[in-house]
Amino acid sequence: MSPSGNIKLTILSTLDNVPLLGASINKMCSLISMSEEQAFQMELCVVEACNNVIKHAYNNASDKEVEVEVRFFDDRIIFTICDAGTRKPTDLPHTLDYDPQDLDNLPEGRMGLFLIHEIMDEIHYEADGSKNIFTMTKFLSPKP
Amino acid sequence: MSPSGNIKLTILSTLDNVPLLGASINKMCSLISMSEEQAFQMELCVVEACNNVIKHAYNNASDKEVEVEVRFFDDRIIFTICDAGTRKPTDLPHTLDYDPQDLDNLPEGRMGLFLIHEIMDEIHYEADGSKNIFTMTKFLSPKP
Amino acid sequence: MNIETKKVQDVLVVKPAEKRLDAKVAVSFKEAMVEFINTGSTLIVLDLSGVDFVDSSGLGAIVSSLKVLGRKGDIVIAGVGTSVLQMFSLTRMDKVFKMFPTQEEALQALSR
Amino acid sequence: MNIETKKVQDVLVVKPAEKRLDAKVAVSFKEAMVEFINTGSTLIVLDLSGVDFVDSSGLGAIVSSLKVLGRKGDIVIAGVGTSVLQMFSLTRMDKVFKMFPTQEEALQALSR
Ligand SMILES: Nc1ncnc2c1ncn2[C@@H]1O[C@H](COP(=O)(O)OP(=O)(O)O)[C@@H](O)[C@H]1O
Ligand SMILES: Nc1ncnc2c1ncn2[C@@H]1O[C@H](COP(=O)(O)OP(=O)(O)O)[C@@H](O)[C@H]1O
Repeated sequence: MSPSGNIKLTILSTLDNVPLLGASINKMCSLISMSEEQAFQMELCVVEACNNVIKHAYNNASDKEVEVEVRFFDDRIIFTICDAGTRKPTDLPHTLDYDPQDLDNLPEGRMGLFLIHEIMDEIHYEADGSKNIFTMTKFLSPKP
Repeated sequence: MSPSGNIKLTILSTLDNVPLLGASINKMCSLISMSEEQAFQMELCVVEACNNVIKHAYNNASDKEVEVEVRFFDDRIIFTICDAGTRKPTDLPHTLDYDPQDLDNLPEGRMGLFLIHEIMDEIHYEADGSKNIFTMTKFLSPKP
Repeated sequence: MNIETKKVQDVLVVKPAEKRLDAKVAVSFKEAMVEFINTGSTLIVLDLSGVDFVDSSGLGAIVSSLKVLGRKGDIVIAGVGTSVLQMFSLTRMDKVFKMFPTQEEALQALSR
Repeated sequence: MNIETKKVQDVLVVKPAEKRLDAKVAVSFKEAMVEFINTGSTLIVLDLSGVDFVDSSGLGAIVSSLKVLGRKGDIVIAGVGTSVLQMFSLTRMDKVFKMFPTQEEALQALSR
């Protein structure tokens, strides 16, 4: 299985650069004929993962690298996000349970991991001490 | 002068990957409120420069790296295209003179450098033996 | 962050003038909303027709503003496109906020 | 490369079914055009309404096709959007090819 397209996007770890990443992902997904909705979802997951790297793995230091590799296959897209920050704790919750009527307890955060798990088909996290590698896979519906 | 956004896009040197680059550039330019026309022109110049690197500097070898760095400033965008292939000859012509009525002599190629020179405001090429660096600058009209 | 506002009778219309309501601007967006609330606005139409991307931080800032306002008023959402709408539905925030296709329809609903 | 064709009386309508007519597909596009010409098509409407990006290699392939056809017929262009139009005007190829907003208008002009 060889990819039909492959690109690596690298930014320094500031939230200013994340929109550049997001816009790129969105348009590349449109290019391979994803719907506007699906392209948004791909953009959202990459943005959430990169925001997490910047805020949590790098603790908002702005001089570190965040690398996003995108591999397009006929039947899937694989996103790989690499950082050299602190390792993500295992077993982070990624559910979003709340009562929409209960104003005081509406969630104001912790929605990023939930969204990623909701949208993506496969998720994998690997930390080898010097590098953290987060992989998200989305399967594509067969072309008509 | 510090950039308001900065991203590096890296591909392997096959024409299959150039559309991914192009789409990314286009959407990032729209993001900073360039018109559709201008965003197309930026995409076109980066695509032409990368096609040239793949076809001429790398002689169509498909396992080399092409790196495009994009730096956004308030008053300009700077694109830097790096390759490790053969150096570009100096004094390449970049004009496009022809008679539209003279069918037999219409240009079928050699339009890429012309377009880059026509569209961009500043162009710079530097080769240090191991690396070729092509820099294109476009000034932005001040925001209203 | 660039935000346009206008007062229509009792209602404050808040329209972010940027394409993205994301982690980069979430804090300053929330500060602006809290300021509107603290200076007496209790009925707010948040017009997102100019916004084509909201991430979880941007959405969190909207929810947060609603919690600051509490039960003494309401924030309703107007003009969301396909992408932003998905953000509300994926998180079920479309059950928390009343959503209207246009600013006008939102204003009408609030002045009833 | 994916190309749709249809015959309308004497005229062949050629519609690339891909978003980009670029270096990646220029060679196979030209081969297809040469095949159409060699099998007797002399009046061709190239409908670019589905194409939103053309680079110099794609444009070169179109010009090249016209030169293969020579003076025994014509290739006219239909349905270009803002971006593709610029490609023709920047290179002055809008002085070489007749351009029409729609396929229908191009067909009408060629059947006169
Ligand atoms: N890449 C990461 N490295 C370290 N911690 C992380 C990372 N991603 C997420 N986390 C932790 O998981 C929590 C939940 O993440 P998320 O759902 O994205 O919400 P938020 O970032 O808004 O808190 C974060 O608050 C953080 O503690
Ligand atoms: N990066 C490069 N390295 C080496 N030679 C180049 C490079 N870019 C352009 N050239 C030379 O300049 C010529 C003109 O380039 P261009 O105008 O882009 O047209 P084309 O690539 O279609 O021939 C090419 O044919 C090639 O000989």
